Amino acid sequence: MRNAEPMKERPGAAPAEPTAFALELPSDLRLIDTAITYLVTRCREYHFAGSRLTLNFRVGVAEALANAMIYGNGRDPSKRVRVEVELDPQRINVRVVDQGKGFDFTELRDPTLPEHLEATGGRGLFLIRSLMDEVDFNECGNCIRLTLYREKQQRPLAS
Amino acid sequence: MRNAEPMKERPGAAPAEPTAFALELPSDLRLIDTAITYLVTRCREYHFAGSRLTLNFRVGVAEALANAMIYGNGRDPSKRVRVEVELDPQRINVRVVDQGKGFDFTELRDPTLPEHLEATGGRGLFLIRSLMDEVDFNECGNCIRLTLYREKQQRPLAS
Amino acid sequence: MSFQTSKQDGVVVVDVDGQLIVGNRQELKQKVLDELEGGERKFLIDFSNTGYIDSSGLGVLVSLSKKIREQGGELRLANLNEDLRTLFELTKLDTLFNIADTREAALSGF
Amino acid sequence: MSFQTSKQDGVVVVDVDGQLIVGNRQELKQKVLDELEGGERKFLIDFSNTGYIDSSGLGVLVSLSKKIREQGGELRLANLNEDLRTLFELTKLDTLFNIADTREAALSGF
Ligand SMILES: Nc1ncnc2c1ncn2[C@@H]1O[C@H](COP(=O)(O)OP(=O)(O)O)[C@@H](O)[C@H]1O
Ligand SMILES: Nc1ncnc2c1ncn2[C@@H]1O[C@H](COP(=O)(O)OP(=O)(O)O)[C@@H](O)[C@H]1O
Repeated sequence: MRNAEPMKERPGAAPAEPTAFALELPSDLRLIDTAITYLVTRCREYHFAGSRLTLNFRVGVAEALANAMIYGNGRDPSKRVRVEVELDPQRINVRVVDQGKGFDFTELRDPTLPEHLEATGGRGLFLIRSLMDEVDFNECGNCIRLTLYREKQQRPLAS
Repeated sequence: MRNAEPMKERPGAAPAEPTAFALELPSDLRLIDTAITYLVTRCREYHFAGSRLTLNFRVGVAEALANAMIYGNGRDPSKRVRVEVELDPQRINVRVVDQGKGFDFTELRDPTLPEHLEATGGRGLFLIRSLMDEVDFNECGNCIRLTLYREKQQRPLAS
Repeated sequence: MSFQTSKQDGVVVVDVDGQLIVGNRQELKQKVLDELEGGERKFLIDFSNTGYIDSSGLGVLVSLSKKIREQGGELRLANLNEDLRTLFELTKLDTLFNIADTREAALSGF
Repeated sequence: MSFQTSKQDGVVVVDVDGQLIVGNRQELKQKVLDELEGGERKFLIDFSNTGYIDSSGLGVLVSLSKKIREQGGELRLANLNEDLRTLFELTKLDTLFNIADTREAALSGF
């Protein structure tokens, strides 16, 4: 790829300029895939690629959008979800904000325990935490911040 | 359609409850068709139909979005366009707001004059005015309000 | 996004074209439940053309699998790409489902 | 959205599948200009499968028509549905273009 050009860094190196953009969407579940497709296109243009984009980013952000629309905004299409994205050569930063009251994000069960394995729900936040490198909430819990690094990070022993 | 139900009004009558929703998009021209498709879906679910939807609404709103992204926001993807929609049984109301300085919307040439017919540009606002029933700007011109009635309106003689 | 159903060797095969996510999972659920109601007992979902699956998509697979088992049937999965495999492993759902590499492998074992 | 090009009776026929709008008009323009560069002179754009056209789409048609005429060629349009016809009438561009009802009618007249 781009063999003809002199290469300062590895192939597919990201452009140097950080960039940021934002979307605001009505709480309509049909918009999740549309939004994800657009976000992935933008990240790809910024030279993010591979499983980190097609699995970690896509699923992690889709879960956050779904939770914001369903639980945060109670599926009320007049309520909006705001998505803020920052891209720099090292990482993607996504903030998803809903118009809800938030929730207690400290009490989360482990869906991989045998007694929960056949549950039909309860895997959303688990997937977000598994797929993203950093996950923070604001105090009340109606705003989630997700960070995904370009390269797989060494996970700290205690998460 | 819906023959089994007792019908208070004509077939395809709109639901009585007015509804409103909003979107905010980065200035990326690829998003225009995505947004239009979604807006048309919502209007269709609200029982708008026919040429008023597939021609007047689609083209009129697409022009407003394009102008907001291109002229208002100078194609800067970090700048956003806000779309606010109100639906009621009689009409669709759309406001498109950009982050630009606005413009003098009183000086517009007529693209149908023979001397302009072969111009490659200058038809956007003309189409908006031709296709929409009401068009207003805020004072500076970075916010356009478009109204389309369900049924064709009698145009006032002086517009 | 669409779900194509076909019948092969007595098995109802569903192709998931696009994503299986919260926005469209009801459609898959309804399709499979209709077939179950109609007497079908062997089901195979083929993910060859699937982009991604979210937690709701996984949930619907768990729920369908349970409902089919209750009727004495079985739900198998096939053609998960690397991303989808990782997803099933992360959630340990790879232990719950019969996952075949190919459609043929899934069909021949039924 | 896509633009399919084919050659029929010495005419380059372009099918506009989807919308012809500000987001994709450059693609159509480039396709036609490449053919013009390659020596083609007769062009037909078929709108059978076109959803809508915006002012930028109309602009690109005007610009292509001019460039083709300058090279001694001609651009014709065919299969405009009612909405698209209204659009050309509103802008009076129906007076600028040779618009045929069907592809056959457009081709036979060239
Ligand atoms: N944005 C949010 N606002 C309010 N509550 C939330 C939000 N996100 C998650 N939750 C709560 O956390 C719970 C667990 O969510 P999740 O792990 O995604 O599983 P599931 O969606 O299957 O319940 C939800 O049931 C909900 O009560
Ligand atoms: N939202 C806007 N902000 C600033 N200027 C605008 C805006 N919308 C339109 N304009 C101005 O009005 C002019 C005419 O627009 P339009 O009729 O759509 O034709 P065209 O886009 O082909 O120039 C534009 O060239 C631009 O200068």
